[in-house]
Amino acid sequence: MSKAMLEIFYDAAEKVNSAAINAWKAQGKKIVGNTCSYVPAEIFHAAGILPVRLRGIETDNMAVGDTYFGPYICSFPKCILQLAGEGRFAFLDGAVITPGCDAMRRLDECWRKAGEDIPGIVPPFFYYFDVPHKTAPHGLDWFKEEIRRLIQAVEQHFHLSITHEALRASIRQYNQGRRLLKQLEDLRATPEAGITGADAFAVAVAGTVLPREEYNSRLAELLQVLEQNLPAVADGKKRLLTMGSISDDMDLIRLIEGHPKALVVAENLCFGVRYEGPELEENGDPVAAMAQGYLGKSTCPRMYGKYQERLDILKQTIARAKVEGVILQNIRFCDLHGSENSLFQRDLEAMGIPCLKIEREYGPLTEKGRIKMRLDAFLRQL
Amino acid sequence: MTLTAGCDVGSLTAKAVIMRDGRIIGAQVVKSRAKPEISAKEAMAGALTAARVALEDVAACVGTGYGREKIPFVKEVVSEIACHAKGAKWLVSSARTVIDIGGQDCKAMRIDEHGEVIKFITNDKCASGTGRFLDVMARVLGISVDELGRLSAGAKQPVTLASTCTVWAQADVIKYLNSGIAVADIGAGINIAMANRVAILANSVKAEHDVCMTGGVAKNNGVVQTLAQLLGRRITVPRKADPQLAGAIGAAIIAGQL
Amino acid sequence: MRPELKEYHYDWMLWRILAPASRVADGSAKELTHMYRYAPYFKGILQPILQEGAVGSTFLKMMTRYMENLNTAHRRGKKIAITTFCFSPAICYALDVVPVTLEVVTAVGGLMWKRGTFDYLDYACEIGFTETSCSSQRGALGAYLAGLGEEIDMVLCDTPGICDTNANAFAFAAAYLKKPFYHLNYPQGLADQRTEKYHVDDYKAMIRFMEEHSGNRLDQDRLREILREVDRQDALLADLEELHRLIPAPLPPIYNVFNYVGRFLFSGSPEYTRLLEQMVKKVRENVVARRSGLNSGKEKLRAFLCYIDHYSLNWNFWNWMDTRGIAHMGGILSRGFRDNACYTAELPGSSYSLDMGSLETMLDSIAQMNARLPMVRSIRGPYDQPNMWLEESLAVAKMFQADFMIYNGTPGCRNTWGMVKPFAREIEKHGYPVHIMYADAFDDRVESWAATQERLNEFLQVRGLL
Amino acid sequence: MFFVGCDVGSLTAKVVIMDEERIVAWELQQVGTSPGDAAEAVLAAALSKAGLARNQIDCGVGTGYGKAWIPFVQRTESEITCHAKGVRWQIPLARTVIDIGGQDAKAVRLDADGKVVRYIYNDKCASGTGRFLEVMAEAMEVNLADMGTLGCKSTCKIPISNQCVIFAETEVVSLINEGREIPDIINGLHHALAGRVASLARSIGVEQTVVMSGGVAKNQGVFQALAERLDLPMQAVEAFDPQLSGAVGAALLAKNNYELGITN
Ligand SMILES: Nc1ncnc2c1ncn2[C@@H]1O[C@H](COP(=O)(O)OP(=O)(O)O)[C@@H](O)[C@H]1O
Ligand SMILES: Nc1ncnc2c1ncn2[C@@H]1O[C@H](COP(=O)(O)OP(=O)(O)O)[C@@H](O)[C@H]1O
Ligand code: SF4
Ligand code: SF4
Ligand code: SF4
Repeated sequence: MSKAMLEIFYDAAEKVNSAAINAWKAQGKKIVGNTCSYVPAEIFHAAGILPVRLRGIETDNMAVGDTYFGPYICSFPKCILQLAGEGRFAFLDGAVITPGCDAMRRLDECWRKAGEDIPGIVPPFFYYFDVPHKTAPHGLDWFKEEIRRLIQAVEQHFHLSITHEALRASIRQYNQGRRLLKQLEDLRATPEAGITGADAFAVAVAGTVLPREEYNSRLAELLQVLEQNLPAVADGKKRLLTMGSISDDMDLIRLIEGHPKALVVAENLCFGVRYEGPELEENGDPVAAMAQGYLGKSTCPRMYGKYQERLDILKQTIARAKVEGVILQNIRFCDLHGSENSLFQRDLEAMGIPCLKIEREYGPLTEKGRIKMRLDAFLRQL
Repeated sequence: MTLTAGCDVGSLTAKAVIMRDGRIIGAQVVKSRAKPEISAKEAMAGALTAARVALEDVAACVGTGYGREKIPFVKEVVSEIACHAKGAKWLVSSARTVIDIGGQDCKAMRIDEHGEVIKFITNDKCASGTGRFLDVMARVLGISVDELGRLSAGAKQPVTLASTCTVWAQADVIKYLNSGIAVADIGAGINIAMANRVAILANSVKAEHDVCMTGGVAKNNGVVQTLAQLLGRRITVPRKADPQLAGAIGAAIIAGQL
Repeated sequence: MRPELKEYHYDWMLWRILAPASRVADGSAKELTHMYRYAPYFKGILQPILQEGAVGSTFLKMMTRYMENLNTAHRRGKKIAITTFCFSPAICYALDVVPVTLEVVTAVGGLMWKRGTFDYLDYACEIGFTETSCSSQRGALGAYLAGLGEEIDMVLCDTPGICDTNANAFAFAAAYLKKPFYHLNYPQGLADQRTEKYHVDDYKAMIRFMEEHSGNRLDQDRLREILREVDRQDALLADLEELHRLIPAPLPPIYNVFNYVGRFLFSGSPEYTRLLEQMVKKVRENVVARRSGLNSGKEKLRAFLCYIDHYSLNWNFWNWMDTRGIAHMGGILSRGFRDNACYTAELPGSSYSLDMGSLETMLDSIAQMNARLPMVRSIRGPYDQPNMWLEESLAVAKMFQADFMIYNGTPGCRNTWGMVKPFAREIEKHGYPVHIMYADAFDDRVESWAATQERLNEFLQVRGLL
Repeated sequence: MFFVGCDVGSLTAKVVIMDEERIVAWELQQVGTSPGDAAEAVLAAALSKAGLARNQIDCGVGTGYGKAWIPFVQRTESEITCHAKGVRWQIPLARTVIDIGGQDAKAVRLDADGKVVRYIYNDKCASGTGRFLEVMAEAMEVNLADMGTLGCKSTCKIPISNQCVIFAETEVVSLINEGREIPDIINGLHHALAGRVASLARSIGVEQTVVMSGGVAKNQGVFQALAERLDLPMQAVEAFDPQLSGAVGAALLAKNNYELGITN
């Protein structure tokens, strides 16, 4: 596998204005951002719009973010607002905000308010997409209706029509990507692991930004090369899994893998495998398929009362990838992941799988020394 | 007759220890400087002088602490969590829970009979559970950290402090001081606030059996006593050597196993 | 947690203090002195309660009854559910389940002991519940997580979609204690048909869940009886609110506490109706005498609490208001949006009515009632949408002729801290000075009362209010 | 006729003696453990500079953290009011005052008449205050007064994101260890501080003219970084040391009080 093959993934994963985004805009096409893995990308794909997951990378201060958000709020939405306020999301034709969590939900009004003070930073299509916290039949119905409304709103705003046919085609495209990523995950589960955690994570994060067709073909190429000759990356290293709050941060994985004995072989992050989720039903009503597929995945603690399901998924991943230690990270003020991490720690350690809990800020990785100190001790423990 | 050394460059102090056959023959604590290599050299020079040996005689030296990557003369670097565990084990052989409070962090760990870490936790929220907190407060009170530790004993009605931010707690202390509240009561309040923060950590690893405390703050009797009350366990403060040296001692022991 | 505390049950300790306190309410001065010696710190709050005479005594008896109920529930074969405030406990009474409203029980603990609920707050963190979570649940929850309370049989909450950190506390408790969990979920809508249907569906599913885990069936007649009581209470509350608009405000500040506790622990129970009747009577006397409800006797300013209306660490905050001649005009959290409430006239479409015609209409009404409890509505969505935080705070403040507003909350409150800055900016534009307190209403280790008070004084001074 | 304003802060005690029109003497000293003594000391020094006796002072106002312990004033006022007053005296058009002192940072908005319309303090933690710079100066072993000039030498700003002062110190130490240039680190610190204070000011709305006061106003690096973050020109108090703004305001209020009949 050559470095060049990974370049496009890294570019998309580590830059706000990535080459892919610039190229797309250069063709005069539209881009809509979203803030959470519960927003069906297929809707935009079917409309010929590039859906990108919004990021908060490359911030160096929080002068805008802290103006609207209060002090006790997760730094992720603050970073997004900061970038918006600096005009760094000028490429967006639209943004979809969800009530992923309270902090994210407040991004809706904070962004609008910032827009009153700093003209031009609110994308023309600014949409609040409701996601219920329930998978019960009434929750599913609600979500279906929300999807229908979103489709309508996109059609109206962008003057186009999104047919069920097109949606089904998009579902197929996205499913293909999901299968490919699954394949990558399977490779990482082999004794050789084949790819470093940082590289694999770059591939996963890039999936939230790159045009799907391109992504699928690049990923297929990568997989082909890997499968022909699987590098023995694992090489006696400890196999780790990372999970928890929002993280699209390559630096964190690099820091972990900077330790000579550490390799990240799996993750359960909402910029990674959780974003992709399970494959959707390709036939039948595409709206129902999206509702079922997106809401049905209960891998995020915002779906209350489903801890046991999440634990089961985690256990399966751990067994499959032969994970020896789990790194549970959360962003400060993220109570959802922060406290669920403690439950995971309790239950995983009871099964003999050591866990390391880290609390940090989103944004440029700091406290490297502190994290390294704990990582060193953790790896000694394994 | 091999000589080993450990060097622990912390945020506030740098410590070096020379050991021969499991005994300390020289040790030194110096204040940390802006450049860790200088602190390390100073501490090591002091320890070598005390031990009356030369650096060339030392078979292996292990470095630890925040500045560990910058120590020029070490063979290997090891995380301070592991070093403190080993050091604590050497200092108090029955210890199974170690609480180490240094200048800028606080760790609680459970260790096995070989001094290996089974479970640990460190504070990552704010400096208010660390030695820095005490330093800042002692400065406001115009006393030394030594005295601060002794104040608890004479307190009648300890004050309650806002304990989430060191700097704000400082404002509270100034206010109490100015309104004429006895220094002992304020000092005790400071030690209690500190112990409260630490107790949360210690309880999260489920403090067990013999609890031993290391790091500079172990010398603060007020904190140790309050913490013991909060945990409902006796806390042993090492007497074999200065508890502040635990990290360096652990490093020297690990150096012997290389 | 300090080991000696592990010897006592949280709710048992509350009971043991409340029981004698409620007895001395009718006792001699000597007994009272004795009681104060027995619970020195409690004195701070007991005194002002007892000062309210019959109302105070009824309140203490009501609380004692509640604690007795809770402490003996299992012996009497009843199930216990932990619930959240802004959830009407009437349904629990209808199903003969004993509700433990965490926030209220935290507040009571905070008022009673010198160290408040600190040990329990910290215990929750020790077992890995995030320290940044809302302290109003974390306090009492710590006790239940530590097994220092009656065993919980089920967990009910109605905050998903409203407040994550709150919902998360209940989800965590259920997973940690391995207890059945049900949550009412609130999507983005407020009162349109689609939303109302969702609420009712969800509410009915909750009733099925409660039936399953309590072994009781919902009895239509019992429900009607309880709703009739709720109806009486609503009418009394509407009276109180109407009277409160007078200048000087005739309600003693402490009535706010009685109401808060009453609504979230006793909604639908006859004791609460009695308490409200006595409160109305007393207030009418004040009106006739043109008396201010303040102890200081003279009303200088009227404050509206745009969020949590109580600072439940001892009596300091109320005292501070009282001695400065500030009338407590209640908070957004003390509103119920029943159709007879005076402020609903200003807010078209905000109210609901109770219809006790059939089981179906009763369930409809009660689901609507629940969906209109203030945290569930006002603070749920964007503050600048119709019938939400901004509009309702302004309407209520205007109705009660408030001079300024105070935001009082907990650092755990993602929900409001996420928007309080733009909110305050907007409110200021309407001419109300707003003070944002950085303190924690349940934990003064976050900001000491001395510091909080200094900031409050400064606010009054600098903004030229006093 | 002479008036005295005394501002006993967390770090320094300041006194200003004015006659009807101008400042006749001032003094600034560190506060030890007793704010009362510090106040006495600065007053004594200022009196002797002005050649005045204590009984020649007609009226005094105190402010700052230690205001309750200043023995020689008739009244105390909030720092917010005093800083605003002091700044407006020199810059009558000032509508926003940003004061960064040792323990807190505040932004104050004034109406055209100089009345306080809104104000806000730094929240949560001390990371947006002068104390932050002091701690860092100590860690880097540079002089506090030199930080401004040092930081301005740098063209690259290293992001320093830690909220907690003490932890930010760790971050700085590790940056030094990585071999980063001191001026670049300082520049990063200035921007970090400025970013935090800018968001405070913006959340209550910033109106021109913006003026900075308090001890940190003497730090050129922070001043520039703040102007950059606010994206607005800012003005500096020049007629007197900006650290004295609070005391100047207090002295002016003392004069007002005197005119209203509140005297010794
Ligand atoms: N004699 C003493 N009495 C009480 N406390 C002390 C004493 N000496 C040091 N300390 C405390 O120990 C802390 C430094 O601990 P140390 O373990 O040297 O930290 P680090 O390893 O991070 O440099 C100081 O902050 C101080 O509070
Ligand atoms: N000469 C100087 N150059 C730059 N900054 C300074 C200088 N002197 C003081 N400061 C800054 O000013 C702060 C103190 O400001 P001050 O207004 O006196 O605070 P306070 O009123 O709280 O005592 C210090 O923390 C320091 O950061
Ligand atoms: S963590 Fe959950 S709520 Fe947050 S963005 Fe990811 S999927 Fe959405
Ligand atoms: S990390 Fe947690 S708090 Fe932050 S945006 Fe994601 S879910 Fe919300
Ligand atoms: S105070 Fe805030 S955080 Fe706490 S329960 Fe209420 S809305 Fe939630």
